Amino acid sequence: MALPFEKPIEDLEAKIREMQAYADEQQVDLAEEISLLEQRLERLKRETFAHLTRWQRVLVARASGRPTALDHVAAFVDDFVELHGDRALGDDPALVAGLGRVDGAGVVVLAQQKGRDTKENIHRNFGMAHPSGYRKAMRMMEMADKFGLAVVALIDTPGAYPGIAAEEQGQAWVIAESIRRMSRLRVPAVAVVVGEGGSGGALAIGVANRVLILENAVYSVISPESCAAIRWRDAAEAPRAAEALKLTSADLLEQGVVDEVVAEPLGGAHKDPAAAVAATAAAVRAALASLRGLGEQEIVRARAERFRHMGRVLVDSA
Amino acid sequence: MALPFEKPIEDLEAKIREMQAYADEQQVDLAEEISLLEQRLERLKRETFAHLTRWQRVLVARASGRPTALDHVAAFVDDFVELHGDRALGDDPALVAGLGRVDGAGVVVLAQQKGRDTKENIHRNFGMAHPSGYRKAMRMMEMADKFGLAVVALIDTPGAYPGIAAEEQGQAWVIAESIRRMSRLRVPAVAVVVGEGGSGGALAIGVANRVLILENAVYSVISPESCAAIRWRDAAEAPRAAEALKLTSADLLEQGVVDEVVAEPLGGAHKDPAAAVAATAAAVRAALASLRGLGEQEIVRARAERFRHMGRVLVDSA
Amino acid sequence: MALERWFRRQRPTRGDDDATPAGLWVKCSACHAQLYRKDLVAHLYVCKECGHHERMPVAARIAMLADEGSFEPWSGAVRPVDALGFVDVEPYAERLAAVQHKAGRPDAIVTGAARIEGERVALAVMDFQFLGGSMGSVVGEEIARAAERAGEEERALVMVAASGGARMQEGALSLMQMAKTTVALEHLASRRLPYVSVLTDPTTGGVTASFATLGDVIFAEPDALICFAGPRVIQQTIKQDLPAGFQRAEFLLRKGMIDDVVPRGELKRRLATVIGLLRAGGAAAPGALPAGA
Amino acid sequence: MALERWFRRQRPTRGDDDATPAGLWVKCSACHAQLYRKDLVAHLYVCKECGHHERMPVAARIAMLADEGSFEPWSGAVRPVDALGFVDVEPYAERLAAVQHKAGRPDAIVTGAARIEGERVALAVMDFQFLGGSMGSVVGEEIARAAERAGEEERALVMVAASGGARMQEGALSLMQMAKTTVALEHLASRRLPYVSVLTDPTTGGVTASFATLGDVIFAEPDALICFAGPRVIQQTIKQDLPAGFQRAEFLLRKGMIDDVVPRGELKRRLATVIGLLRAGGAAAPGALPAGA
Ligand SMILES: [Zn+2]
Ligand SMILES: [Zn+2]
Repeated sequence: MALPFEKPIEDLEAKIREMQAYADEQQVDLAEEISLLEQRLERLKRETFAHLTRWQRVLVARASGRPTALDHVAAFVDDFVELHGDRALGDDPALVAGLGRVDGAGVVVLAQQKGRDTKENIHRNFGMAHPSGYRKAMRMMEMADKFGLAVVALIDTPGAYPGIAAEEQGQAWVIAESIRRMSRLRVPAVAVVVGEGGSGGALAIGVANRVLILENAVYSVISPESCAAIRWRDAAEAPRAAEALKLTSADLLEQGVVDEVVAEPLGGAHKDPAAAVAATAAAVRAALASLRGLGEQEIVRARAERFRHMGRVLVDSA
Repeated sequence: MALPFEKPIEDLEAKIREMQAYADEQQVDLAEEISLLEQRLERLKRETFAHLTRWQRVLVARASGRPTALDHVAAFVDDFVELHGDRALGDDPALVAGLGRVDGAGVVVLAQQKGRDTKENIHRNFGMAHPSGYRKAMRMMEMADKFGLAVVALIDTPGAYPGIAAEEQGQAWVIAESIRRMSRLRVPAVAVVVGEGGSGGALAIGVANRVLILENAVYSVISPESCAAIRWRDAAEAPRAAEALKLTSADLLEQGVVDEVVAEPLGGAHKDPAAAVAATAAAVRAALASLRGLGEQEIVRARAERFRHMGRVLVDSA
Repeated sequence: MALERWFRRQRPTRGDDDATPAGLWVKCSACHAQLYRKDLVAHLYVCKECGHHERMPVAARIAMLADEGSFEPWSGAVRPVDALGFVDVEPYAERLAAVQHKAGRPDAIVTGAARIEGERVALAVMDFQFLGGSMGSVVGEEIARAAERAGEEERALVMVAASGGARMQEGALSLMQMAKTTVALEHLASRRLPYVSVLTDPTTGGVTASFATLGDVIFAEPDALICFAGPRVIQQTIKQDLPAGFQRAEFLLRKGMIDDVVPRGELKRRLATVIGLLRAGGAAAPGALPAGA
Repeated sequence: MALERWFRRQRPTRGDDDATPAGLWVKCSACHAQLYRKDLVAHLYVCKECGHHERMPVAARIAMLADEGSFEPWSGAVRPVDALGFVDVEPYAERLAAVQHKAGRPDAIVTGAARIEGERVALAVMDFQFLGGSMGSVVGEEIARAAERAGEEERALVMVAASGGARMQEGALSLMQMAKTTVALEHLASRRLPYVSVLTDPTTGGVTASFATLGDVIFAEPDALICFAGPRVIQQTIKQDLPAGFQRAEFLLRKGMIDDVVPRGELKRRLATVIGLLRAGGAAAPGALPAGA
């Protein structure tokens, strides 16, 4: 269950528990020793997480026990009502959509949902949406636009599903349309990458006025494994690919791809889900509040500007 | 091939041809006799078609050899380019869509197409569209709206197809959406019922500023056969149902459902397709011309008003 | 006022008490359990044994959805006309008169103002027992008027649909009600007022293919038959058996056509919640929506 | 001007003459017929034996579409940066330099003003031979600039797409080009200027999932591979054989995804016709489109 680099931390945690149990059992006072160990644990965690390699961040972003999109939704959305269906192809459980309330104001919620266990993962197709998922998202964007509801999108997907039906139903087309539809929203949109931001399948609901990312989440044009398979012709080179892709929250902030990094509890969101979802909730609330009061045209213009200037190029003077 | 009530006409036509052949062969002058017979033929046709029962009109509307929607299109649309696909489910040959030019101005053409023979009829599903046909129509309406292209819709369908896939893909939903989409067009729309206007499947592309109908076309909420099966519990009562439904061009003009009846050549459009399509072409051109110069809001408002006042009710005074 | 008269006449002539078969006991149409009639009524016409949702009279539907004492009828002043002189085995005019007398209302719909858990709405309920809830000029007109008045009074619109489709006795004029109701709904859309549609058993034909499926949110009752073409028509066309559950609410949920299947007992709450949420927007400066938006 | 220099440099370094294997004869990649190279070039790189459409160099594509002498290059002044310091088996910077030298242009796209049978257009042609036509910041930027300039100059935009997808060596910045190109296309939409996309073999990944499929009209060349996920990826995922013709232009036409499959010899005519038709509107008083329309 533990990630490889978490072993020393877990060992130390086990040792503290053991010592505590011994103290309780034998009625001896080990408070000082335990306190010292806890300080050491704190230091160890801090150092470990300060120096995670990019590949290790990928593993944290995918860690089991990490809060899912709907876990975050539960923390900051009141009166959440899931709405189903794309009115064309079906209803996609990998992309959950609904209405809710944040700080009293109605919002449209879009959430790419992985499973919390194998059964849910299969139901959710591991968070990989089909075209009907993106069509549902677009339908909800229409609704948001019509009723002046802000859009909150939670991104957590390895990518749009690569399958026969998905291609037949125009996976590329719906992603392109969803990007366009979202870019036209006359209401504020906030996107949060809470786990994996996988390529076009993530960006389809990521064309927001503010794009946040959790500290240990990643956002990439391609998975490290696929990148390694193509560039090194060996998927096992994924750690090197992760380094090359510069896909961590800090990298993306530096690149201007995200606007803000939401700090996770020490040890990662999966170690303290409650604290993690609380931090996300506060950040989303603040982001929504910062966009309140803008006019429709300003909202559209600012979002377009944000994405228009993405990328780095050199321009020859004429 | 001939419709039952056409028998006397066809007999007389045969007699004239025979007499002409005899005259030619024998080098005798039968011009006077032939002229008399031709006058009689003209009278017979006129009387027959003046007194067609409603059921007989239904038979004319469905007659083989009657110009199809695309035959009409060929007569009044220049540079026609068919565009395919609904970007979601497929491409429906029962509803042909494309761009073209009428009197120099770009138009979007929507045409419910029956087959000219069995093979084409099967390909066209007898003019019965699936949801993808209506989705394609809506896509073209978007295009018309965006580029300021008038919409010309040619209606000729027994109805939207009643099948498993059609229901699964939301036949009712797409008809409703198509009605709404068309009602929102900011460009002029002209619809022409050229053969059968079958229920919601026809109305889906019939929410136009001007609705024309060919003299022997019909437009009905239900087919006479189905109506008879329900109300008389006997489909063979279709002629009585046709009477009751008041579905001819004259009836519909009286009811305010259509704005104008396009006269057909004597004997019906199937007897002189060239004249029929020419008459339609002239009527469509005139209808488009009458709508030119109206502003977007006026176009939307006038179309909405047109349909808002459909129906007959008594209102109690308060 | 005439419209109130029409509505009031409804109770004595046919209220809950006449809507189910006479007698103390009734049989569930799904599991055939014997149910004490008063229990069935008290349970919103849902079978306690199997959960089957029986069709429900209009008055009971209004009572179940509207906050107590909040319903004020709008419909009733508009009466049908036999515009075509339609005659089949019986003249339409005579049939109408008989049904009107039995139902105590002029046609197959009741509309009015109401509150649903405090939310101000216009409520429209179709009456399947009135000529199969078929849509003629009056149904179309009452829906159009309700949508327009809801717009003026800044109310959301809640539609409880139940219909066999268009009313063929009114010919093409009944067909045109599909467009009429649709254009009237623009009075809500242009003011950003929510329209929630509830599809009940059965909702078919021209009603499904117009206003009933144009809701911003569409709910359906469990196991409700919802379709464009009826199952019998399809079977005759394709000469095949239909898949299990075909055209039922749960099937349509899987096919992406409705927002949810909502059991009757939860319907009022759910309606109030989504209407409340859709009215809690104002995220961006509203401004009138342009035509076509 | 730098951009013209870039464009002019292209011909001597790699024009039609270097785009096909050296020698007088080439083999059709579909039917393996031996073709006289000059014939193949003269026939727009379409095999005379089987009709197979070979991939085509950028200069030949421009020559085939633009009216003689009408093409004026816009692109060329924007050059790529190795923003990530990306290194795999070879540093991205070095790979770029080599490809730029070979191609005689800074990146995988050429844009410019042109006329197509008289229609004033902006023409953008992607170069699959330049790092697989992958979209990094430069491709995104040139497309955005072309869309903006087309808007200002009231030109339609014609895009000839050919791409392996996003350029992974530019990381998330390459992904963002999908959104950048999309928002730039609004400069056309808001002015009601047509955007016609031509999908050629192959068009895949992030390019298919952004500007390439957002055309008002979408044409594809015969048998072109057009997809989001490549066939190999899908096969690895689902562990099944793929249906015949899967993800090819004709397949997508049946699936409703493109407007038509247009043989290369008819492409110029067809483009001119649809652009002419889309610009012949003015049916209603235009007025600026509102945001979101
Ligand atoms: Zn029961
Ligand atoms: Zn060949």
